[in-house]
Amino acid sequence: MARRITTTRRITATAGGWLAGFIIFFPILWMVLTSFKTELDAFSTPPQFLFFHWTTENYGIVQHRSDYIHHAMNSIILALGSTALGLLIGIPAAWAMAFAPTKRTRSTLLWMLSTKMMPPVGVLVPIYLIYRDTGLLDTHGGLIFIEFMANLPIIVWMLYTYFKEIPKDILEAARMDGATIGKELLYVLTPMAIPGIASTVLLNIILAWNEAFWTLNLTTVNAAPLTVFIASYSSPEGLFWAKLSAASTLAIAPIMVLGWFSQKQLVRGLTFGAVK
Amino acid sequence: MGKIELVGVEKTFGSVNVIKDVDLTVEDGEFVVFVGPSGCGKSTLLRLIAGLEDVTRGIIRIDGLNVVDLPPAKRGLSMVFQSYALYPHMSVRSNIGFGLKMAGMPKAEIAQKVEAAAAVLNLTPYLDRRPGQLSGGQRQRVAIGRAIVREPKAFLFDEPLSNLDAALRVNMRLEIARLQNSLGTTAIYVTHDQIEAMTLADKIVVLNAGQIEQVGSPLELYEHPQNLFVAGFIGSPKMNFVTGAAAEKRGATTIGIRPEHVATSQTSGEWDGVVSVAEHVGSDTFLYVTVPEIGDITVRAVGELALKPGERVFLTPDSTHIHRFDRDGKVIVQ
Amino acid sequence: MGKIELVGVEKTFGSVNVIKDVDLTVEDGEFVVFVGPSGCGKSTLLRLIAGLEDVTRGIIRIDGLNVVDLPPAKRGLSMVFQSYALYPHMSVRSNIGFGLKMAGMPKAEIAQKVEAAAAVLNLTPYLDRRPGQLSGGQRQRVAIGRAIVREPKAFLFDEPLSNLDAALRVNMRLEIARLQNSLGTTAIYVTHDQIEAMTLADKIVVLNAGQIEQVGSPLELYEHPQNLFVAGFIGSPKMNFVTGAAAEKRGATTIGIRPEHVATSQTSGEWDGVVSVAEHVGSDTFLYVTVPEIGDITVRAVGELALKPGERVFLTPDSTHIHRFDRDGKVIVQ
Amino acid sequence: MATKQSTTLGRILSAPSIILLFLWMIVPLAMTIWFSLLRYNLLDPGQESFVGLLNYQYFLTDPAFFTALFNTLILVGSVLVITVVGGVLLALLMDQPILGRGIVRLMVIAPFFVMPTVSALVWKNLLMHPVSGLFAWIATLIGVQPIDWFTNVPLFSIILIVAWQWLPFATLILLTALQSMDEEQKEAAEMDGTPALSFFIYMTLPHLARAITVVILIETIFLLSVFAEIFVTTGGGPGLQTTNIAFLVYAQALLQYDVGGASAGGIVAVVLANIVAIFLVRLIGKNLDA
Amino acid sequence: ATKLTIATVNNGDMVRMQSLTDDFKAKNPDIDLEWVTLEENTLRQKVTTDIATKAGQFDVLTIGTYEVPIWAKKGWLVPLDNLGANYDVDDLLPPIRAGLSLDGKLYAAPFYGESSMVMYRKDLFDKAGLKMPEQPTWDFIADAAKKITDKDNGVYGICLRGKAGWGENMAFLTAMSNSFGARWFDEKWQPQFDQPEWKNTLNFYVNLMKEAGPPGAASNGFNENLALFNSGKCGMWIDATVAASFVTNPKDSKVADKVGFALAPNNGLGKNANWLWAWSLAVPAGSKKADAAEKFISWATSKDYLNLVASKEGWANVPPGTRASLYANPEYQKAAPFAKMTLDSINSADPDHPTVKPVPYTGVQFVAIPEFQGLGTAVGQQFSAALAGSSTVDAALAAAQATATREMTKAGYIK
Ligand SMILES: Nc1ncnc2c1ncn2[C@@H]1O[C@H](COP(=O)(O)OP(=O)(O)OP(=O)(O)O)[C@@H](O)[C@H]1O
Ligand SMILES: Nc1ncnc2c1ncn2[C@@H]1O[C@H](COP(=O)(O)OP(=O)(O)OP(=O)(O)O)[C@@H](O)[C@H]1O
Ligand SMILES: [Mg+2]
Ligand SMILES: [Mg+2]
Repeated sequence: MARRITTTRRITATAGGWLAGFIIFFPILWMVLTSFKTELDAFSTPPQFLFFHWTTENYGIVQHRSDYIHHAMNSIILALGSTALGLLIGIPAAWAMAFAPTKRTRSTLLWMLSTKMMPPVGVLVPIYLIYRDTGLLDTHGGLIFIEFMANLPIIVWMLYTYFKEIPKDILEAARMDGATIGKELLYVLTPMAIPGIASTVLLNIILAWNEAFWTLNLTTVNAAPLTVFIASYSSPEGLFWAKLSAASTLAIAPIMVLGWFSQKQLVRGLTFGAVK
Repeated sequence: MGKIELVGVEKTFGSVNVIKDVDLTVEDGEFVVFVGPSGCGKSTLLRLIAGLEDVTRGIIRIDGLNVVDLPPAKRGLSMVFQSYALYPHMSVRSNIGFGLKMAGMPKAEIAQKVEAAAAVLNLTPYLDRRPGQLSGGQRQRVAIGRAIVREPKAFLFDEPLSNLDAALRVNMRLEIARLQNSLGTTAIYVTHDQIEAMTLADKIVVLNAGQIEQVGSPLELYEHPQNLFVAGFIGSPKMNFVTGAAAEKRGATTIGIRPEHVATSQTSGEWDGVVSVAEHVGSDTFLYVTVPEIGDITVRAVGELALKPGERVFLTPDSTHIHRFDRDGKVIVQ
Repeated sequence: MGKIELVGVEKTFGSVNVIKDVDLTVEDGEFVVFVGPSGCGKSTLLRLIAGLEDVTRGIIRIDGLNVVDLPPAKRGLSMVFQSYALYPHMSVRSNIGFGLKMAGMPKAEIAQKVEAAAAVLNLTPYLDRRPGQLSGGQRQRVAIGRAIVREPKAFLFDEPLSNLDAALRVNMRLEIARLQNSLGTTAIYVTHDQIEAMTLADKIVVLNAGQIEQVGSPLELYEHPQNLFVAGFIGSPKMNFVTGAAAEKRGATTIGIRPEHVATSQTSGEWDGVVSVAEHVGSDTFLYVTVPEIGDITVRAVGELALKPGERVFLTPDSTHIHRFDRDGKVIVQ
Repeated sequence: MATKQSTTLGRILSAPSIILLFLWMIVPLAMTIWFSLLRYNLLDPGQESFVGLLNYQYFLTDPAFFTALFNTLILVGSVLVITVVGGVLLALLMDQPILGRGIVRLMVIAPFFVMPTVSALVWKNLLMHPVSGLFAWIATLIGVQPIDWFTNVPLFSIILIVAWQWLPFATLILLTALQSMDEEQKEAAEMDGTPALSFFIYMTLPHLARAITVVILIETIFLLSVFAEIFVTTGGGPGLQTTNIAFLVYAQALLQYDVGGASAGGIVAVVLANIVAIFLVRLIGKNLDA
Repeated sequence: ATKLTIATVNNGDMVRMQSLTDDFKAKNPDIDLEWVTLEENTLRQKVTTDIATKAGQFDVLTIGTYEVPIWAKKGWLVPLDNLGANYDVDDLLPPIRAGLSLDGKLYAAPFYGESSMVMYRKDLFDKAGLKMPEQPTWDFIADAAKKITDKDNGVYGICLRGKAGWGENMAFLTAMSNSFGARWFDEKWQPQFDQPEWKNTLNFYVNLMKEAGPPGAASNGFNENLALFNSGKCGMWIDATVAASFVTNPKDSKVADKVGFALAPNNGLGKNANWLWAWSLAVPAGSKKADAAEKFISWATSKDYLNLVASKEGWANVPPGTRASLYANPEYQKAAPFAKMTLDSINSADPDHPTVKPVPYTGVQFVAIPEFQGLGTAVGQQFSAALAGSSTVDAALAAAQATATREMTKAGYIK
């Protein structure tokens, strides 16, 4: 297929691609633009695209009003913590399923996924009561645990599909070399699966970062992440669009930057073994 | 020391019996090659010895000790895989030294042994590269380095050369032969390449459908195949088989004659046929001759023979090299 | 009809000149094989002819018509890929018929042509399977079926057999030869397998670093290589090259002598050496002999020769088969 | 590697996650089942009494239930269709020789990183608002009546927002699948003279089948519990037009604080989800194995 | 130091309070404050779950007039007996105080109070030759709305809430229905949506909005209408009195200098269509920090706090609607043109007798029973469907009646 690509084709494709990309990105762009407007400009018609009075006062207000850093730190702790825990438990499980499969492996995997089908609100009260009695409400540990549980099926599945791509010869070679299973996991499998693990990590960070039900309902102050931060800007009384836009921009900025920088990894991992 | 004995070894996957009651003794220092058609169980047998699979029944003894319940690492064997199975994230040095590290050998000693192995295999300049930065042949040498550095009781090779191109294959074959010779370590080698088997083996084991058809030195197998299967399997091009009158005349159900043992003539001979294809490969010419009532016969003739397809030719089998088989395919000993 | 002419064809990838000013004529019905070391541009040249790559410079004529600006489909050629490139989700039938369907042929006619092609290739029982359910050889046959059903002006093959095992390779080689013979269609075939090239080709094109080294029939190349490269490349085992005194004595910088043209003797001969390895492959024995001041010489001797490593042996090159080369590696014609 | 040892080890190593997930499933589930048999209002603590299947009876005979069920299926189905079709088209586009492809890809991925609440608010207020939204302005610009999104096509509006969030996911997976297509196969088709459309139908689509399966499976799991977008934009209305099962359960749990009713609803949702799951696995299971 | 965790809603006055706590800290160095600021619905969920399960995560709760009587009755709140000597409980506006008391005891201190009223565009009225009476009737409102509607120029006569929700459209419609003589339940808790009063209310509302309302009304809540009004799209808007300070703030509003105020309309039946709400601070029962909590509440709802805000941010930004003394303050009257109207609106609401006909419940724009949130939302969905035109008024009422009967039966009110 290395035939000459005609200029027309390149131009059409470029125009089409940019148009599509722009349309899809537009809501976010618009949000970011809005965050630099005054509340009055934010809903004025006709809409102001670029020639409005640019102001950073919304960011000032947001910063002044709530502790962005505190919430962002909590989001980071939550995302990293739940992912780390997920890897710790998920890697051995995925290893077992990929390299020592039994007849039930497939159904186990599907069962794991099916645990994600319960609407969280349906089990809120039981979980809340358990958390209350174990003192886990509004603790990092409690939140990390619940996000970990919510994402574990995805972690195991992703790692599983990724591990299956690793030639089992290599693990056998390690075994012939006298490695125990632990060492095999540590020295051979994990380093080889770094790209897959990286993408698993990424996806889970994104999922944990954006999860808004448990984070809102099980935290108050100490462990409250950015979803809570956002929730304090969608006020039912008062004008809030520009401020909300500013807060939202702040809330998604870290994950967006992370995602953009590592999109290659993300793309790989997201495929869930769909691509051979 | 490295004597390996298999007694009544069986292996079933699910309900399929893949290895059927195999008895085999590999003497210390011997180079044994398993050959057989694809799917006959060569790899499986090797992996049973390695401990990568559990035997279903039977005993495997290494130096007299039954190892069926030992994990691979405890059997003291090294394996070279078809895919090399190098650790892609480790340098050549770490690849070779990994087994020693796992055995808890001190670093200095590992370094020294790795250097020594690398020197033997001409890998010294590449010690700090990753496998991905090596050529196929170099990778294969790393895999071998990994095997020898542990000074195992025996080497196990599973088609180690099949991923190399023809020229490299010849070189590596020679290297493996030299190495095993100088180390004197027992080796079991799986291949489906005729030439490899013939040139490397002290002893060839011909497997078919999970059973041993014949065990013997390469020339024994070439000269005295005990049944049709081995006769057809060993030798290239394949032995010609003739049934019917020509065989009965010699008191057999089937007779076999190798292409190199058929004489051609343009004037007279036992069989009278027409050349269908003539392959000139420089040094030799292979003729595919259609003989009425006998069938297609392959003949290896001298290189410069100028026969063209469609020409008539007379063939005469060399009677001292005719193999006779009975109805069950067993050889008839005169 | 299917005459293909290349005039001054060049191809550059970025700044790398991969094909350098190639002129070549393939006559109608001819079977031409491209050989050469890996990376020399064989595939690229084939793909230029197919139209899968654009030429950087030069003209490609098919039946007199310059096709460099035509898309592949319009050139009337069929290609068989190394990986077979079958459509995995289609049945064998649809795979073979796909090109015809794309050409808008009526269904009934397609069905009939597919059946015919399948019959020729013994694929009839498998017509409704998917490629994934076929063995390697069967897949290869489907790929060939896909090529022949379109009745192209020429077949293009890019290492079509390299994914098959040795035994199958021999069979498929014969099948391709027969098929091309009976159809009489022009064929261009890329391989790096000696034997394939020698046995299939009417004409071999030896490529090296994007240039044609020599064009000729297999025997021409075997008997009269025009330079060191071709001499070393054609023939297996490789020709022995000797420089120094032994060459000067014959008025050349280098002389070449094929392993099959060296006579052995245990009593006397021109060169006096020691056997380092002796490979017995039944029909032949290959000796690797170390001769002081000359180097390692490979010798092909008769099968039953009982020489062991370490034994002394005398060698004499057959003087009628000595090739002489000058300082630039060009052959010296007497 | 199928030795007894490794199988045993495999069991041991997968045990923690299986046990944890099992507990995570069974403990709340058991409690939920128990609660679903009680008259239990969070605002009336200490008044719990056993009522048998009454909560189920109420939940299932709720006129809202079937509408919600229907809406859930429509929502999931439409978003799947939009994201798969859109994803395929976008992936095809992104596979073209676009100048600055990296940046375009970044723009296309971006919605995946946005929290559901944020995107719902942005869409509702900044874009879709029939008076001050951008779409309304565009409509007036070209002289048509602005669409009153959440009044006239509420469910479609929700579908649009959710689809926007999931489109990048589908596009990415499909794009990767597309790029993994065998080069020689493409060339074979080229030699066969396949026109672009036929190539798409006969080559591309079948090649993407497995990737599409994965998109469907993963998205379904997440889409069954879409909630934030509805809550923020329409509150399930007008009427019941945008009420799905998750929202219905929400209303029971966090508006009525009727733990009994919500638990019954939750159990019903789980049963429904599993029916969908079984159906899905049937439909695509073999595709996943290959 | 004692650490108080305060759950609060993110409305402007509360947010302002957070920034003024230095004053409190200066006076109470041994008390630390920690804020959980959330959007109203989320806050209500969290606070309710917390108090109902006795999880005890909060020391001070921000709750409304809806929750206070219900929770007080359950004993979930601490009566505020120790607000300090100079707190002056009697200064609280009587309707507000009544809404926050049970059996004469105050269970929550009002932080700010609100009612609803008509906000209108004086310029548009002038142009149409209309004059807004101080106490308009619904007929006048409907008539005026139609007259000033100019859809071609994007001006709509009236903006009213339409988004489904017990605190959204149902707050407005319940208050409106009161003025039409309707009620949610009769004395036996039988739903009354099958009665003509409700039919009149809803017909009037739907017709009015169809003729003179903005598009998309069915998903408009307070904020959407605020944005519409501020950008000059609405001729009238009937909504919470707190909106007054937003619409008259030139920084946020394009029409700041053109806004007039009037009491919520009536139908001559003796009840106005206005509501009564107060965001209030309360202490959950069982809090171990009740003393500190009360100290804080006392500070935040005191007269001094009002003065503090006035001195820092100006009188216009003082939290309204809680104290009579504020409305007597001439400075405040000057700074807040809407002050009198707010006070009158609040005073005309009677949470204990909200309707024309007798009812078994309290609450003006809500029914103070725990089931109301769910029920109100379900009914609200039906009514928003009628507004959107996807259902008829009759069908919506029938559905509302059925739902209400079901829920009330399930909850055990109807035997
Ligand atoms: N893990 C397994 N489960 C089930 N069957 C298996 C397994 N491994 C191998 N087999 C079957 O056992 C038989 C022998 O396989 P084996 O790999 O030993 O053949 P082989 O002689 O090495 O063939 P090849 O030359 O193709 O490598 C085959 O029929 C194969 O399908
Ligand atoms: N698309 C490409 N872009 C850049 N370089 C290329 C491209 N395709 C081939 N080459 C280079 O052109 C040279 C010739 O490649 P080609 O594939 O024709 O070799 P070949 O003779 O077919 O080798 P092999 O026997 O390994 O298949 C190689 O050096 C290769 O790296
Ligand atoms: Mg094998
Ligand atoms: Mg090539």
